[in-house]
Amino acid sequence: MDKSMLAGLDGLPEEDKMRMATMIEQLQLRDSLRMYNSLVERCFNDCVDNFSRKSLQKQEESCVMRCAEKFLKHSMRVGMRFAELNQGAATSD
Amino acid sequence: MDKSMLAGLDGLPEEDKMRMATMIEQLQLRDSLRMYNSLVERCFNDCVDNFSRKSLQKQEESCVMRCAEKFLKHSMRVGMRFAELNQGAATSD
Amino acid sequence: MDKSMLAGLDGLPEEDKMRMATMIEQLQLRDSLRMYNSLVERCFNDCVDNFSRKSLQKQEESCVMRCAEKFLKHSMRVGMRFAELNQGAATSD
Amino acid sequence: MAANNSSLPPGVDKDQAFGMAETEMEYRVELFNRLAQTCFTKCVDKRYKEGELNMGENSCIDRCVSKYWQVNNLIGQMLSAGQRPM
Amino acid sequence: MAANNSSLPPGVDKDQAFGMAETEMEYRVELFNRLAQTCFTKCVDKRYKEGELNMGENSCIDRCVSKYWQVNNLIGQMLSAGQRPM
Amino acid sequence: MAANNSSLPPGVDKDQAFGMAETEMEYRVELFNRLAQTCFTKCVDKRYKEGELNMGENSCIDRCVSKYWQVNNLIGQMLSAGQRPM
Repeated sequence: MDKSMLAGLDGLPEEDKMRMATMIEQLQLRDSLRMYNSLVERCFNDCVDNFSRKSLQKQEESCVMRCAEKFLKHSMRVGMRFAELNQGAATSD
Repeated sequence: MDKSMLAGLDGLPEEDKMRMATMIEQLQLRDSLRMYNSLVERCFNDCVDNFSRKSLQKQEESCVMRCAEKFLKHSMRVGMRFAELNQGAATSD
Repeated sequence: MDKSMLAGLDGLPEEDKMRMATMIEQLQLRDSLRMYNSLVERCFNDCVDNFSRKSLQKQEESCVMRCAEKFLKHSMRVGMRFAELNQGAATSD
Repeated sequence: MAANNSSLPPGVDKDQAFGMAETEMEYRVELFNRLAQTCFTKCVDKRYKEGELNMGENSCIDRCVSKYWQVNNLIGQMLSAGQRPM
Repeated sequence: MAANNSSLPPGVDKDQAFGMAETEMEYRVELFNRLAQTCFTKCVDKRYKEGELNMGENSCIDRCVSKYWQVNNLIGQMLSAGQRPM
Repeated sequence: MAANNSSLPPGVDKDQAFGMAETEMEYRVELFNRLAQTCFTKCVDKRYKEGELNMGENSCIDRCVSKYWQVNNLIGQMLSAGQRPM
């Protein structure tokens, strides 16, 4: 929302930039683990519906693989479009 | 759940009250940004279903506006009722 | 994911183990409150659908109780199975 | 409720107390948010023909909040009664 | 945008500034995640017959991202216009 | 797995190590919660005629946990195989 939140940290000493970098790294790690969890949940939900056996069947396995592949490609595409819109918004500021 | 959690902070020095106030402020900021995100997701989901064009159509736009308006009014009403129940629970302690 | 993250904290001084224990305790408290919230939401959603009255009806109440009971038993069972799989995964490392 | 609320219980240091207070507030915020989302879904017409809540929606919301609160208490009592099942 | 961006505004200490920056980044991450989940649900065929996105899905995704962004801006404007309703 | 697990890897300070450990634990908690919610939805009859899980539900739960675990591993392997796609 308020883009100046981050701007307030410009021009700070090296030590603070390090702290910032660590924070960003942690957020990214946390976010990628969450993404992983939600990807597993989604593909499980969409591909596995039969519980008469304990082990994953071949067609469930391939459904999961295609689901995950699609989701990753989707995420990359959305990321690109999102970045374009973010830039557009920044230049039109 | 355990209302005494907060009570444990009464009678603490000024410095701690400040720290408490900062924490509450951060929680409120975080919460309002989350509310904003979930409001956008809900109104998008309920109002936008046609992807044959890139820009929002007039009727989608007005649906989104009414959805957001309704949600905000709803939140205020729920907040009032919630506060009443919280108070009732506190006095009947 | 990377099991060595935790291993990196072995052999640290007593003080750090205390800090670790506090952190785990906080996570458990936070998690159990979240579980409580999601249990309430689920049982409310599945059991309460009539809003012609203000107070919970007898059959809604018993539905909620059975729902919560089932969910807790379910969680215990899932917890046991999950622990077995975690152990299996650890020994096959 | 707490006998000595002017000082912290022994063995609980300040950071821990702040952590617990934060967790407690997060819990209340989450309770409110789930309640609000749930009652919106149950009571508000998704066609959004107008920006105002109508009378039917308003009374549905009031009853929904009341019932959600009762369910919250009911489950809370059940959980504290059966502390440590098994 | 900020007149003195080489120093912090008075009354805001460093920890607070870091906390705000963290909250702001969490907001952006959540916006992206909700957008991605929503557009996947709206645009991608759940039968997963293949691992590639087909042309129809790709153009649906592009438009979905664009429309989600517009809805985000629309609601953001509405909220900042009506700051503190009541 | 780690050669020197009695000391931290160079360049990682203590706060960072604690932060990583916390993130890792949050991940496991979230995995467990999503698994539990998903298998409850897939296996347990929503009419809640009784408070006990019946035999059919119990065996469904066991298989569901097992399959969820396998899907988790499958996707984990896929992600680590294709580290940094593009």
